[in-house]
Amino acid sequence: MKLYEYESKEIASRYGILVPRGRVVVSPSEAYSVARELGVVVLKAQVLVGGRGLAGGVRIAESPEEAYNIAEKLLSTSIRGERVEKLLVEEKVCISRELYLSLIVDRAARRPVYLISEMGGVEIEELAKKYPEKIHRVYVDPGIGYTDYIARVSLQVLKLPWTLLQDIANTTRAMYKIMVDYDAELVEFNPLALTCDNRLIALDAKIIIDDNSLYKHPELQRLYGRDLSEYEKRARELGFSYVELDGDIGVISNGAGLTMATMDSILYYGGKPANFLDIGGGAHRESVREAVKLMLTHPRSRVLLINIFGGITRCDEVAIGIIEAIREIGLIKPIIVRMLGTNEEEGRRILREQGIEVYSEMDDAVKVAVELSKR
Amino acid sequence: MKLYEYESKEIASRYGILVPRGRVVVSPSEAYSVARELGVVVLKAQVLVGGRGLAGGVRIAESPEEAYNIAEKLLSTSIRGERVEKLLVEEKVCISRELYLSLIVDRAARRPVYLISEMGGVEIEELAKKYPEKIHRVYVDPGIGYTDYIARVSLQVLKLPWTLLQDIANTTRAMYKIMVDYDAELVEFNPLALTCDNRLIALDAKIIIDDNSLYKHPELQRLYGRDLSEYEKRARELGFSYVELDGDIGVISNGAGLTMATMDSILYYGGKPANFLDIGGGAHRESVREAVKLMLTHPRSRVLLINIFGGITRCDEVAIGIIEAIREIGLIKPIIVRMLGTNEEEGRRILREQGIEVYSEMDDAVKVAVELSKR
Amino acid sequence: MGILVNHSTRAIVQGITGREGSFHTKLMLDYGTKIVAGTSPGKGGSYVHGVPVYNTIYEAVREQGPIDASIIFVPARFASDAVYEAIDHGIRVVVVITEGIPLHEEVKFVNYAKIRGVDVVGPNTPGVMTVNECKLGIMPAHVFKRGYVGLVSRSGTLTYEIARELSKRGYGVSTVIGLGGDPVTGLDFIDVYERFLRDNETKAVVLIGEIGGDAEERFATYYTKLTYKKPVVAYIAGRTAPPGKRMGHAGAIISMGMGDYKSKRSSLENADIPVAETPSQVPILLESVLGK
Amino acid sequence: MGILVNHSTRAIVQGITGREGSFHTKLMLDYGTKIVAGTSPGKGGSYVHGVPVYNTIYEAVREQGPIDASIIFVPARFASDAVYEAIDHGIRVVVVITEGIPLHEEVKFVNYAKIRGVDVVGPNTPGVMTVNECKLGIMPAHVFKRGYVGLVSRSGTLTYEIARELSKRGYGVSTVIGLGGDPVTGLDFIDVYERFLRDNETKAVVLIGEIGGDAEERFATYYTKLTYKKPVVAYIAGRTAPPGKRMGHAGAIISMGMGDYKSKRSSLENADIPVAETPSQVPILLESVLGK
Repeated sequence: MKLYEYESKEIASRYGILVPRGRVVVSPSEAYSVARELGVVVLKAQVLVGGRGLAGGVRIAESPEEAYNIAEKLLSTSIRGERVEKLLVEEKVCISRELYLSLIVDRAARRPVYLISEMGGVEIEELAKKYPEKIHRVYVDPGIGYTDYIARVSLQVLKLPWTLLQDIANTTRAMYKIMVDYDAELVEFNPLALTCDNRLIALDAKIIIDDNSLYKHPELQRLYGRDLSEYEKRARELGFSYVELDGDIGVISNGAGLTMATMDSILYYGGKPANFLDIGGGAHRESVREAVKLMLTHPRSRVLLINIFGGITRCDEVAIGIIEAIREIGLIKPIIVRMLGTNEEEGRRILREQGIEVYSEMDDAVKVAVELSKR
Repeated sequence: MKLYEYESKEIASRYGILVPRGRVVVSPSEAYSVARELGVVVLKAQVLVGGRGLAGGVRIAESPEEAYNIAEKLLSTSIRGERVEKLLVEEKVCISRELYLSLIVDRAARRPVYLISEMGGVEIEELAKKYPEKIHRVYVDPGIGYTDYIARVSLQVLKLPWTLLQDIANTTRAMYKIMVDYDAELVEFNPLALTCDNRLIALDAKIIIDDNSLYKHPELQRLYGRDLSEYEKRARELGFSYVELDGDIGVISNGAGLTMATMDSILYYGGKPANFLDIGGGAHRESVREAVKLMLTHPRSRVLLINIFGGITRCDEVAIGIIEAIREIGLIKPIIVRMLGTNEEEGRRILREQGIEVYSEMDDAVKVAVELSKR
Repeated sequence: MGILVNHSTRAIVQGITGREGSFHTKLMLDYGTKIVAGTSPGKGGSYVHGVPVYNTIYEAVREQGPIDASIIFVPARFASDAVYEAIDHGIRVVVVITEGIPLHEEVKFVNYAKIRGVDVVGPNTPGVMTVNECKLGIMPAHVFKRGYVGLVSRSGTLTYEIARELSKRGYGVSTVIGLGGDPVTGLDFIDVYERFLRDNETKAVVLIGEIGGDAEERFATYYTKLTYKKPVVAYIAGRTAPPGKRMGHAGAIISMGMGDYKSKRSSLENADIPVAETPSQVPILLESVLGK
Repeated sequence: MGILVNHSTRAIVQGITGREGSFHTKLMLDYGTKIVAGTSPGKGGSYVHGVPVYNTIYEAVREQGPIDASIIFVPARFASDAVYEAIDHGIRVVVVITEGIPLHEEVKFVNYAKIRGVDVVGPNTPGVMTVNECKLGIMPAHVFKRGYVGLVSRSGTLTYEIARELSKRGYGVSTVIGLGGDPVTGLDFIDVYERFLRDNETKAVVLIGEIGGDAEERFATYYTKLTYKKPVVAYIAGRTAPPGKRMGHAGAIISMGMGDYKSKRSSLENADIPVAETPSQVPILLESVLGK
């Protein structure tokens, strides 16, 4: 789960990392009063999607009036589909250099790693592609944890003066502590800035919490799902993995890999999937029914493709779930079913009685769904 | 540094381990009033030496009067040379079985290890010699720390009922936490008892803190050295490693191994060392002077043997230190010097001027010292 | 032959009395897996489908002798402890079915296992199965026929789908392994491929990847450098997945600019590993690399 | 030959600008040790006895290339960090002179090193020296003559004493190693003896033990089981030490009933390892086992 910039900064600040003075606001008049207090300010849209800067979500205001106007504008927009509901209004800090510092879990090495670069302010993905040699990595053994030399190496890689050793050490140590205390996957300061008066300050901050650890952090667990669309939220409440896409073929499948493969096959045969919906392993008729109801009423999808590979999942249960959903909602759009495995014959019979054809081969089912979506 | 039983129990209790109700007393009348409150009590002499039980340091009192009398007796005795200044007066607990549970750092495996045995109440050293198969070991990886299965294994080894899983888990988990929080070398409950009403209780507790970690625990550091004799304290204050022995040849040497080898050679040639005094590496005249003064005035030693292998330590500095000590105190007992290494000639000259012969070979010096001690 | 587990593997089921544990113990026994013991704290002394249940592995090993492999069904909060218990009692292959284990716990036990030379399959895996010999997992056994294709996958049902496509075309499987759907797993494609290289029975490998992470890219780099190699065919799921969204698996998230479909596909193709467009294409590509 | 370090060993001094570090750097250089760099945070850019000083090993390796060995003089509170810095930058032999490092920190870094195949000499050691080739330590060099006796010890000055006795009788030393005076050390007698076994130059080993722990007993057990062995002669200090008292070294404490003189001596003698009564007897016993 991603935290907002202002939340990440609150945590960072509690761990002794310097951040610009500022406040979160939800209205232009609040922005006005913060600006009157702080002088020249930066207004930053609080969204969880990336690329905020390029999308115009970060603006400078020289006066309280300007802050008011910018806030009014920002609070009425969306950035990459995400509505802007809060702004972080911060003092504008005089900076001499922008640095990059993060701590992430490296999948390949199976350990936390510090990524350190003197080229801050750019997205790390871009940096990694263009100047991989400009990113220094320091791996941390999970059994040992943070060790002090990491600060000294960071200082040197960032070409900071030796007088800042304690400052950088406070930062690198705090990052590790945040990762451990909050079960974070990522703790990132980009840019971490060197100010004109030689201090280190986190101009931006990003913390991502491991979803599997949320149960250890009830205060964060409550926030879980807040970045989901209404539709995604409903699906999650029903216990499904769900992601909204922009096509017109609704997809229900079991297993993340097979669901993605179904979506991909739709694309391969010329169609566009409307969503990702994984009902998981061993689903019963009730959950199938709810999934089908959800996708029958899904506004964008014109056809519904159900692809079930029955192992633990029983095909007759799936069939009954489908029939029940149709009974409640009506067959308001074509349903293409592909089913295989346990109790396949019985499932096939149940659906055929209702006039629904069952395919054995995934390719056949996908092709028909694509064709129907184009009618 | 060893903690007293009552201190160890205070810590254990703070970590949720059940200990008998009781109080520390320093006078018979206090013992009387604790006994009046608790009924039948156990009075336990608080000393740091081992073998307290066999030496009569643990006694049961059926009445407050008896408690008074026992306390009066115990508080006027010494146990293996250590004066009894405090008693722990505890309720007598009804117990059904005595168990053994400890967590120590295993030198060979270089890891913490739980020692678990259903035969509690005996000293572990004795148990290890007589019934090594009765001690179960569970090693802990220092990078991973405590894991819950340790509790389940402990429960089975101790043949406890499954209803006590949470109790034993609280105990084993707390032991590891105590080891980490206090930098302990040893956390031992012997016996850990199963009470008549099926509870686990630590009847005795022993915690030893790693001396090198004391700086992290200022509250404990202040107590450091309290188990030393007056003489040992003075030596430590001067910065020497010092141990009191019962012979009559005073020993000053540099390096722990060489100092012990000097003592051992004294024994080999028929004498008895009075002490262990290691002045350490690179000692200057001042510390040599203080060491020599200390041993010149040491009441039991009749002869002083100084054995210096000069590497970093300079022989002329040693010689000057000796001379200065003699000037202050007087040559009130024979001093035998063996010196080798850096600036050996100069040191030899300085001492010879004062009529002190310098030996090159350790054996020769030791033999002479032994001979003189017998005159 | 086959890798990791075989007909002589003596296995234990951790969490055998739970719903999942008990259900799959039955299926694994039916398959012929030698399950010599199960654990369930507090339930020692009972039996599940004829398998003796112990309170601890300590006790199980004492009663049953050394155990080679474990399969873990215990809930996420207790799973790490189960892994340590298995490793510390000499078990060399640990299959972690459990989903939802905290990331940093996984990081710790996966490193712990690696240092001790223990193979962790998963977490969040359908398991491992050497066809007709030993099944330590939850996969539907009937879709796998015995043969000379090694199957290694980050997915569950998709693997069964592809195994079925292979069967239809007459290809059988030596061993099938689910690496697990989490960002950090005990084994990766390289680890498993190295075992397949040493397995005389396996002649080709099918690699089933998905978006997220860079395991496929690293495999491609590794594969390019090999002098002795067996042919590989791949399928990658997630071409249509948007960045920044978790696609069911915690591991299947494209973030930090890493792990998108394009990058994986081009890496593999540059390493001369053909990538199928649909599951049904996998056996066709296999035919081409095997030169039929 | 000799073990652990030799004439081609490229070494770094961690804590080179301190009083001890600087003093011994001079002596080690005089001995011919190849010290290519030193570290001292914040003092990078300066020189100590002609050796370039860096802020970090990261920088030292970047400027000077790979480094084989390190000797650590930094204060106890910073010593663990120095060990990790050395190991994490590819250094394979780490000599920790520092005394007074917290026990649990030692336990951690000693395990860390072992897993990575790094040799930690110490902590609280006089160091290691292959005579006339490389000295990474603080021992007075002049008492050691080159020869075929391997010297391994838990002590400092006592080792010099015995080396001098050996020299007097015409015996020289291949490599001398101080294991360190703390309860937990990186190497033990067995580790070092195994190296001496593989060293063509070393024909016999002198083992200098002391009370506390069971390293000598374990060595005796190990030695008994060897089929190929080189003769060993031992000296054990502490016959007159009382139980429960710390004799200078933190490791030299007899407690938990382990590690008294009698137990060590009888274990060694039962393994056919003669134990000298005084340092001067060591060369005499050596003569007897070498069959002169």
